Parts: sequence; C-alpha cells; structure tokens
Amino acid sequence: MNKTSSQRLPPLKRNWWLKHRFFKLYMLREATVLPLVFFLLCLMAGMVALVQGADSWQGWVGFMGSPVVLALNLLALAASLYHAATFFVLFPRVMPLRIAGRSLPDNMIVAGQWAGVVVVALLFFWLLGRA
Amino acid sequence: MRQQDFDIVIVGGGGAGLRAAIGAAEAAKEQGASQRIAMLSKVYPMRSHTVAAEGGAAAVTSSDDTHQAHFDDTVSGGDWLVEQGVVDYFVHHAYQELVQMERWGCPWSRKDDGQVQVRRFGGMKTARTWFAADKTGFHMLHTLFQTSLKYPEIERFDEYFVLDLAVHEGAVIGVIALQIATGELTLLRAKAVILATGGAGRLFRFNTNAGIVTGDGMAMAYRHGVALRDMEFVQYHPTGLPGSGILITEACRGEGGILLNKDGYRYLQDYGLGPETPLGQPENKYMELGPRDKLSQAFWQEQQAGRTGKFGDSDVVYLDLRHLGEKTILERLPFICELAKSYINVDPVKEPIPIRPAVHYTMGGIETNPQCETSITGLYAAGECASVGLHGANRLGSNSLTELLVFGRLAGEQASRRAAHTEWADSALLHAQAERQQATLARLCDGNRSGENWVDLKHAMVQAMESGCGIYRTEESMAQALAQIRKLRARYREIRVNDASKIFNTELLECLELGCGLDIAEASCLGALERRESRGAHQRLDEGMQTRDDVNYLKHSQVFYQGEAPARLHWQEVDVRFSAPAERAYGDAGKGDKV
Amino acid sequence: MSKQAMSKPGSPQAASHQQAFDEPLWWGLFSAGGVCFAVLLPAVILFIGVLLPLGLLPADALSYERATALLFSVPGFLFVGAVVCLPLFHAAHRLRHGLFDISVGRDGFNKKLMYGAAALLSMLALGLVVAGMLS
Amino acid sequence: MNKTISVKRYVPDNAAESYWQAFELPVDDSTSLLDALNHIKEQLDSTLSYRWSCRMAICGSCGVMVNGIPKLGCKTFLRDYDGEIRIEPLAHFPVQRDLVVDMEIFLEHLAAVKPYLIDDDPVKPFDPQAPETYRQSPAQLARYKQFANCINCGLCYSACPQFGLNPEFRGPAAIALAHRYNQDSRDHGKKQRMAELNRHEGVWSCTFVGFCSKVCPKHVDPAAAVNQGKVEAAKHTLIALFKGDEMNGEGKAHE
Ligand SMILES: Cc1cc2nc3c(=O)[nH]c(=O)nc-3n(C[C@H](O)[C@H](O)[C@H](O)COP(=O)(O)OP(=O)(O)OC[C@H]3O[C@@H](n4cnc5c(N)ncnc54)[C@H](O)[C@@H]3O)c2cc1C
Ligand code: SF4
Ligand code: F3S
Ligand code: FES
Repeated sequence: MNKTSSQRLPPLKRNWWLKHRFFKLYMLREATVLPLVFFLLCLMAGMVALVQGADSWQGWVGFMGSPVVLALNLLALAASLYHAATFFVLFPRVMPLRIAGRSLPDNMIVAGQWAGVVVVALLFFWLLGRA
Repeated sequence: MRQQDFDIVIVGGGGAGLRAAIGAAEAAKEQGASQRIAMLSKVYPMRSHTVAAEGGAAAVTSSDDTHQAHFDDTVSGGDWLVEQGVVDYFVHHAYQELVQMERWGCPWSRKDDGQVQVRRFGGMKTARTWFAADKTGFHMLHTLFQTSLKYPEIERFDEYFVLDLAVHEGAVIGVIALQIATGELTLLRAKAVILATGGAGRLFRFNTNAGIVTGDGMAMAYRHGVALRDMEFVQYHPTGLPGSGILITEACRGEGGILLNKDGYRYLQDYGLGPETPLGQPENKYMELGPRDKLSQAFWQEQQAGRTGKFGDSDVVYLDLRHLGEKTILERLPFICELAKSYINVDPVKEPIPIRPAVHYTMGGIETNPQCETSITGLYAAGECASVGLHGANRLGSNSLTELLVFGRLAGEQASRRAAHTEWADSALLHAQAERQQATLARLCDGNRSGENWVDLKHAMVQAMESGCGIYRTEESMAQALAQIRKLRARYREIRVNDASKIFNTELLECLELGCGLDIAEASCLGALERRESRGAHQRLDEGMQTRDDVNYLKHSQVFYQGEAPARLHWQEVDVRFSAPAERAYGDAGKGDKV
Repeated sequence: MSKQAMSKPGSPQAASHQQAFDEPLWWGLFSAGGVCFAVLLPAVILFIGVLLPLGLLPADALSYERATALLFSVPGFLFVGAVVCLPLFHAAHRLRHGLFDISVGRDGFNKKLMYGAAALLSMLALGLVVAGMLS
Repeated sequence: MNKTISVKRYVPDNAAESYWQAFELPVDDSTSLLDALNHIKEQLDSTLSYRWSCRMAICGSCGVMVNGIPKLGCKTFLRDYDGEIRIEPLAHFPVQRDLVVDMEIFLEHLAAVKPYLIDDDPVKPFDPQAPETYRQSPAQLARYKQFANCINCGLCYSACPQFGLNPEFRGPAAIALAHRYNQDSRDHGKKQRMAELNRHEGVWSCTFVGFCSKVCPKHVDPAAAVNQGKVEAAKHTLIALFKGDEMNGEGKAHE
C-alpha cells in the first residue's frame, strides 16, 4: 500500500521488436499481410478489368506478368505459407477440440489444416489446371 | 511515523494467516460487527512457505475411517507428548475445513465418480490425505489468497517486515513493522494480534524450508515473555535432495516408492518397520510408510554402517519409483519429476532418486491454549509458529496443512470476538516502543561502527545446530551447541549492516532474521539438552537415555526468554485424558494397536 | 491504501470500465480472414498470381469468357467474400495492431482508418461482382 | 570452474543512475543463478538486493532477466550459459532497487478479474455441520488444471510487449487465472468476469505474440488462455446482444 503503484514505466520504444529473435518472427508474421494486401489489390484490379471487358482483362494478365508484380506476388505466396504455418499452430490452442472429454492432439489438428490447404490446391487444379 | 488502527492484525500471509484473516472476517460478519483486519507479510502472500508443501492434508474421509483412528495415529505419532483435547478438536474439525477449501475452489484430485480422492501417508493407519497432485500446499495457498480477495475488510500490507509486538501490561496493543520498499516504520494499533509466521527450519544448514522460514514470530512472542514450548523437537524429513535439501514428498512412498541402500536392499525392514511389503503394495505404517523420525534414524544407522551411497559430497540412499510406471509417476507426481530433473539431473522414471534426510518442520513453537491464545492477552498464534499441542514429539505428515486451516480459522474467530469488546490502547504507548525499534535499527545500520558480520554468525549458527541437534544427539553435542549459540548471541549484539540504503535493504532483513534465529536456537538447544530421554524426533545416544521416560519426561518443555541472560526452562504437564501412553510401534510390531 | 481500494470488487472503478463490444466483431472477422488467408490464399496466389501470368495454365483456363462466367456468379460472390473481403479485414486488424506496436498514430484513429478501408474495399469488391452479374 | 556474471545495479538513494557490476564466482553443474546471487550476497557484495524464497520454482519470487529473457533465478542453471551472463530486473515493471521490481500493478491486475470461485446460489450451500463437496470429474478438472498452475511469477508480463506498451493491459497471468475459474465446472461467475475481460484492456489487447507462454516456467500456456478468453468474450457479446442484457458493469446485483 502507498507503495509506488502509481509509478509507471515509460512505454516501450518503437524498436523493441528488434531486440529479440522471437519478436522479429512475430513482426514478420504480422507483416505477412503487406504482400497479402498487394495481392488483394491486384485481384481487385483484375475484377475491375473483367467488368471493363476482354481487352482490359488481357491487359491485366500482362500487368500481372511484369517482373516486379510477379516478384511481389511470389512474396505473397511465401507470406501466405508462412502465415499458414504460424496460424495453424495457434488454432488448437485457441479452440482445443475435445472428443469424448479428451482433447485432440495438437499435431493432428495442425496436420488437418495443412490437408485443407492441399485440398484447396487440388480443387484449383481441377478447376483451372485442365483445359 | 505512520500509525493506522485496526481491530485485528495478522502477522503472516501463509496458509494459517490467510485462513485466520478469512475466519476473522466471517466471524465479524456473523456478529454483525464491522471490523478492519490487517494482514502483514514480509513477502507477497503467495510466496509464503505453505506454497512448497507437496503431499497433502489429512482428514477422516472414507466411511471405514474413524475420528478415533486419526486421533490415535496423531497421539502415538507424537509419542504422547500431545494435548489430547486439542487433537480431539482437530480431528473433528479437519474434514469440514477441507470441504470448505473445496467449496472455495481448491482443485483437489478426484476419483472417477467426481469425489475427492485420498492417498496414504506415513504414520496414518488409513488413506485419509487429500491432495492436489503433488502441489497441495501451492493449490491451498493460492485458493486461500484468491478467496481472501473477496473480503474488502482484509487490508494487506505486503512486504512489510514486522519487527516487534507492542505489549502493555500483559496485553498486546499493536505491532511495529518496516515497509521493506521504503525503509519506513509503520505502527499498527490493534485490539488483537495473530501470529502466523511459520516455522524455523532455517536454523539448520540442511533443510527443506524456504529462505524466509526464520522463526521471526516465535522470537517476537518469546522476547515478550511467552514460552516457547517443545522446541527440541525438530523433524527431519527422510527424503530431501542432496545439495539443496529440496523436498521429495512423502507421497512418493504413499504411491508405492521404496527406499534402498547402496546395495539395493530395502533396509527399513531391519529397523522394526517390517516385514517387507511386496512391491507396489504399500501398507500403512509399514516399511516406507513408517513415520518420519524412524525413517530418518534408519538412514543415520545405515550411514554409520557404511551402506549409503554418494551423490556429490552427500551420503545418500535411494528412492525408487520406477516400478510405478511412467504413467502413474507423471500423473501423480509431476512436480517431483520436474524437481529431480532440474536440480540433480535424475529422471525418476528411469533412475532411483538419491535422497537424504533434511530438517523439515518445527514441532514446537509459541505456546498457546487450545483456543490459540498465548499468555499475552489478545495475542494469538496459529500454524507452524504455534505450539497448540497437536504434534507433540513428532508431526505426522499431512497433519500440518490441515492444522493451518483448523487453527487458523479458530484463531481468527477468537481474535474477532475479543476485538469486539476491546478498546485500543493509548497511541503514546505504541510510539514509545516504536521509538526504541527505530534506535535499534539506526544502530544496526550505522556505517561508522565496525562489528560482526552476519554471514559468519549465520554459518556458525546453522553449523552448531546441525552438529548439536541432528537426527541423533548426545549430551556433549548439545551442550556444545548451546554454549556456541550463547556465544553467538553475545556476538550478535555487535552485528553490523554494510548496506546503508533504506530501500529494499535485504541485508538488514537477514540480520534481523538472524537475531530471531539465535534467540530461538537457544531455546531449542536448551530444551534438547534438558530432555534426558529419547522421544519422537528427539533421539539420544547417551547411555540410559535411549528410550522414552514417561516418569520424568511426559512433560512439555517451556523455555522463557531472559534478555541477555541465559534462557530458563520449565516443565509443563501434558493432557493425556483420553489415551494413556503406550508403546509406539510400527510394522508388524504395531499390529496390536487399538483401532 | 491505493492497492486494496483498487482491487476490490464493486469498486466504482470497476463500474466505469467500458466493455469493448465492437472488438469481438473485428476479432471474428480477423480470425475468419486468417483461416481464409492460410487455407485458400496459397492456392489462389499460386494459380492467379503466379501460374496465370507465367502462362503455365491451359490457354482457356482463365480466358475472359471463362473468368467472367466463374466470377460473376453466386459461387463467385462467395469466392470474393472469402478470398478478398475476409482477408482484407484480417489485414486491417493486423495493420492496426502493428501500428500500435511501433507506436504510430493513435489506436482510436487507426482503428477507424483500417476497418473503414477494409469495409470500403470489401463493398467495392462485392459490388463489382454484382455489377458483373447484372451486366 | 569460475564464471563471470554481470548484474545491473540500481540503488536510488545512492545514485540516480543504474550501472553494471561484474562478479566472478565458482560454479558447478548444479549451481543455479539464485545460488550464484546468494554467493554474491554472502561473499562478495552484501548490498545486492533481489527477491527469493523457496529456491524450488514454486513461490514465484525470483524472476529476473537473463540475457534479455525472463527466467526464474532458481530454475536457471549456469551450466547452460557459455558466454556472457547479464542479469537485469524483470522488464516492464518499475525497478525499486537492483533486481527488485514493483509488482503492485501485477497484483492489481490479478485482483481485478475476480479470481475466486463464484457460486452465489449454490444448489447445496456449505454447511459446517454436514459438509459436502461439489462433484467434479477428472475430465472436468482437466479442463482448468493447467491454468491453475500459475505461480504468479510475472515472467509472462516481462515477456509480453503488449503489456510493455500498455501497462493497463490485464495481461497473461491475470487472464489465465480468470479463465481458470471460468472453466471450472463449480463456478458460475463467468458473466461477472466477462465484464472485465471483454474490454480493450482485457483480452483484446493481446495480439498473440505468444512469448508469454514460451517463458512460463510452469507450462500454464497463458497465451492459450487469453485467446480462449477471446472466444468466450465473443460468445458473451453475442448472448448479451440476443438477450438484450444490461451489458456494462457488474451484471446482476451479485455483490
Ligand atoms: C517442503 C515442504 C513440504 C511440506 N509438505 C507438507 C505436506 O505435504 N503436508 C503437510 O501437512 N504439511 C507439509 N509441510 C508443512 C507445512 O507446509 C507448513 O507447516 C505450513 O505450510 C506452515 O504454514 P504457516 O502458515 O504456518 O507458515 P508459512 O506458510 O511459512 O507463512 C509464514 C508467513 O509469515 C510471514 N512472516 C514471517 N516472518 C515475518 C515477519 N517478521 N514479518 C512479517 N511477516 C512475516 C511470511 O511472510 C509468511 O507469509 C511441508 C513443509 C515443507 C517445508
Ligand atoms: S502464467 Fe506462467 S509466467 Fe505468467 S505468472 Fe503464471 S507461472 Fe509465471
Ligand atoms: S505475449 Fe502478450 S500479446 Fe498475448 S499471447 Fe502473450 S499476452
Ligand atoms: S525462489 Fe521461489 S520460485 Fe525461485
């Protein structure tokens, strides 16, 4: 009582996350949304192009093939996989699944989610991969 | 100097202190009174030593158990040096207190049908020990602490070191405390004070106790004329880790762990605890489930005979759990695995754990009557610091956690009732005593004085206690220890603190604790020397004193403080109204025990 | 005395605490978006962002006609919801907190900015699908 | 073998600034950091202040930063460190002196979440004359057991940047404790606790950095608790919306 509880430290400096590997990886995880946003904006541009007609659409496909855009989207692909890797391990901790009172082992849940990624990819292959 | 007024002041935030605080708050509510309760502790309550208790808390639970049986176990466990009326009260109130804990959320381990599970414990005839995995004390302390947050009338003074009681004309009028963070003195005026400051295991070099278990409260009451009772009885726990002394709970043996000497032999059968019980079928009061004093003594005998192994520079025997199987070990004794792995790098699933006895529990303490009141009006004591008369010459494992609850509550209720019809004393009286404290502190921290170093004195004290008052004692060893302690007390008057800072001065606290330790160490040695018999934890090797002598020594020792002069000892009759002293027998020899 | 006073239940302070009823919504959108980002986006980026521009898909896989047919439909509407809108909210949430992490701006404002942008863009995206379906 | 450890010292009534002090001391395989500090205090410099008590990783007193990571001194062994060992007080708490930090705010956060069993209208009230326990199956116990193992050491607060950025954040241990009671089959206080958790400074300040769980010496996984708390808070909000309950404050007149 009457101790120093009113005492407060100044909040962290903005470079706090550079001090430890764990925090850098955290920031990297958070930063995966940057290339994601870029890709989403590309995608929306594509939709605009699609509404505008076949020529714009072709133009957009070309735009997507320009080296910088392609590189950024490759980055987005990597980001989505890194995001998946970090996100999937969180899931069983946020929502532990219990079957008959026993909780499902975490690695099973994680494996299940990766299976989902593969299934989606197969679906796309089925839809777009064949002529 | 700041002064604040409270109806009840509780010194100590361990199991006993917290239960007393809640008990007092409830009692005040019942009386329709509004009372302010202060609880002081030199550490945050959840750091108190109760947190380290592992094994469990006893109460008659299953339908085939009886109060009489728990009574008999406790009385014979204490080698008849117990207050039988107190034990009777205890066994009849144990169960309701454990249920109350459950109602407050304590995560007791459960049976499949949802009822609370009990385990076996040393010296208890039947399984009656409630447990929360192997962290019973931890869960009890946190449950009590968290529950105490419900009561706005309990005001906490965390990290306040209580220096002294204020006493006037035979009645307690308050306490004087040091706020550790600032070094400021605070006066708390009170109508009733409860001491719940825990034991004094740190008097000894090799012990299972936390660093804060230094007997401060015992010294405070003692210096004001209250008797310390039965201080010669110090429990050695048979299973401490070599090096640190960290406790490996008795529950390991309750679950079926066995003790082996270096030849892999279950040596306990040679010490009146046999015959050998089959592996995986522990039987109460046999072999590994004999009482702690007998087991520690057996270790000593094996050591003398050269049948102990070595771990580092400690002589050790081995606690083998492997036959219990990985699943049971990890489920029932997870904390033990963690401790053994971290502190000695042994995995109990794969290897036997090297262990040795270590000082564990202070049976004696501040003498109180069965209502927890001391000879000073308005001053109560409960928990390990008190000698209400429950443990006698040897405490049974898992009785003390229950004691905290039963007598913590009782002390709280009694204090609340007294406070209801007591007035505060004149503030001037407190201030006068506080001034004296301030002067003492100033002298201690006076950097211009050369003086004794607390580290030297502390090492000399624990050394003296260990060699003089160990598992086995002789007239000569105890006389030497007593003489040494008296010398150290004289040297302590010249002690000096190097650290002049007022803020969080832990060196000052060490010195204050050492002063307390030395005073009660004298009481402990004196009681030991004068008790010329062997009883419970007090075992002599002297000719003619190796057995119990009920004619001369069926008596409590009481030691009275005499300032700088040597302390004085008296003998006090024991309450044996229900059960006459009998042979204390275990193993097959104990079969004839009445049930 | 401050300590006890603060910590007691029912103290005036407790009552003045504001619950954050909007946060569950943002967090729900963030989580759903996170799942989509993790499960759907790798394939989407791979096929549309990489294979398509590299010409590694069969020629008519995403020809103008096929693309229009696929997108301007009810499944297409759902696709945009899952692949564009929810991930937008996911990104908005992380950006908002990221700005707080590096002490940029005030959270109250960042929050409006981020979720507002995500909402606008989402409406735009869904609007495009509807426009496509109507035309 | 000898090792050197550097300790960050700060004694406000002697000097306004903190400074580093190096100590060389003998160590063996079982020397814990706490042993080393005790050695320093007894043999090298008695003015060094730090907290400790149980020396067996259960009382939660002895948290410090070891090379920038929060650790229990008594559960950190010098055998695991080859290079330099730098000891600092726990991060994100105001330093009182040397390795001692002010934990008051942590205790405020703990107390604020009502960390006790709430059952205002029990089916069978407790009766000392005929005491009866609740029933709780081992499976029900298992739902909260892990979260009941917190020793209040505060390491997770030093690990959590969100607490560092905003000390009003209730923080991992307090929320884990609230979750422990919310998950307890005997408890009926979830609604009252939700009023506290469903705040910006409650569960919503957490961005699942997850370092709290990494450093937790008791495997409480507070990060999981906080984020399960988000699910609960979301459910609570939905229910409140549908029921049109009075949503701020303490819920019903429970006190
Ligand atoms: C390792 C271990 C395991 C044990 N296991 C069991 C078991 O399984 N079953 C069982 O029944 N018993 C067990 N015991 C015994 C039991 O735990 C203790 O007897 C009991 O916890 C003591 O509780 P207490 O409340 O009296 O004191 P403590 O919990 O020690 O609390 C003492 C309090 O007093 C305060 N205090 C002390 N001095 C001062 C001062 N000068 N100023 C201010 N405050 C002060 C402290 O801060 C603390 O809050 C075990 C003991 C040990 C050592
Ligand atoms: S959750 Fe873990 S790290 Fe945090 S206070 Fe509790 S025990 Fe310590
Ligand atoms: S580190 Fe902090 S942000 Fe959340 S997951 Fe742990 S509380
Ligand atoms: S000293 Fe108790 S946790 Fe380290």
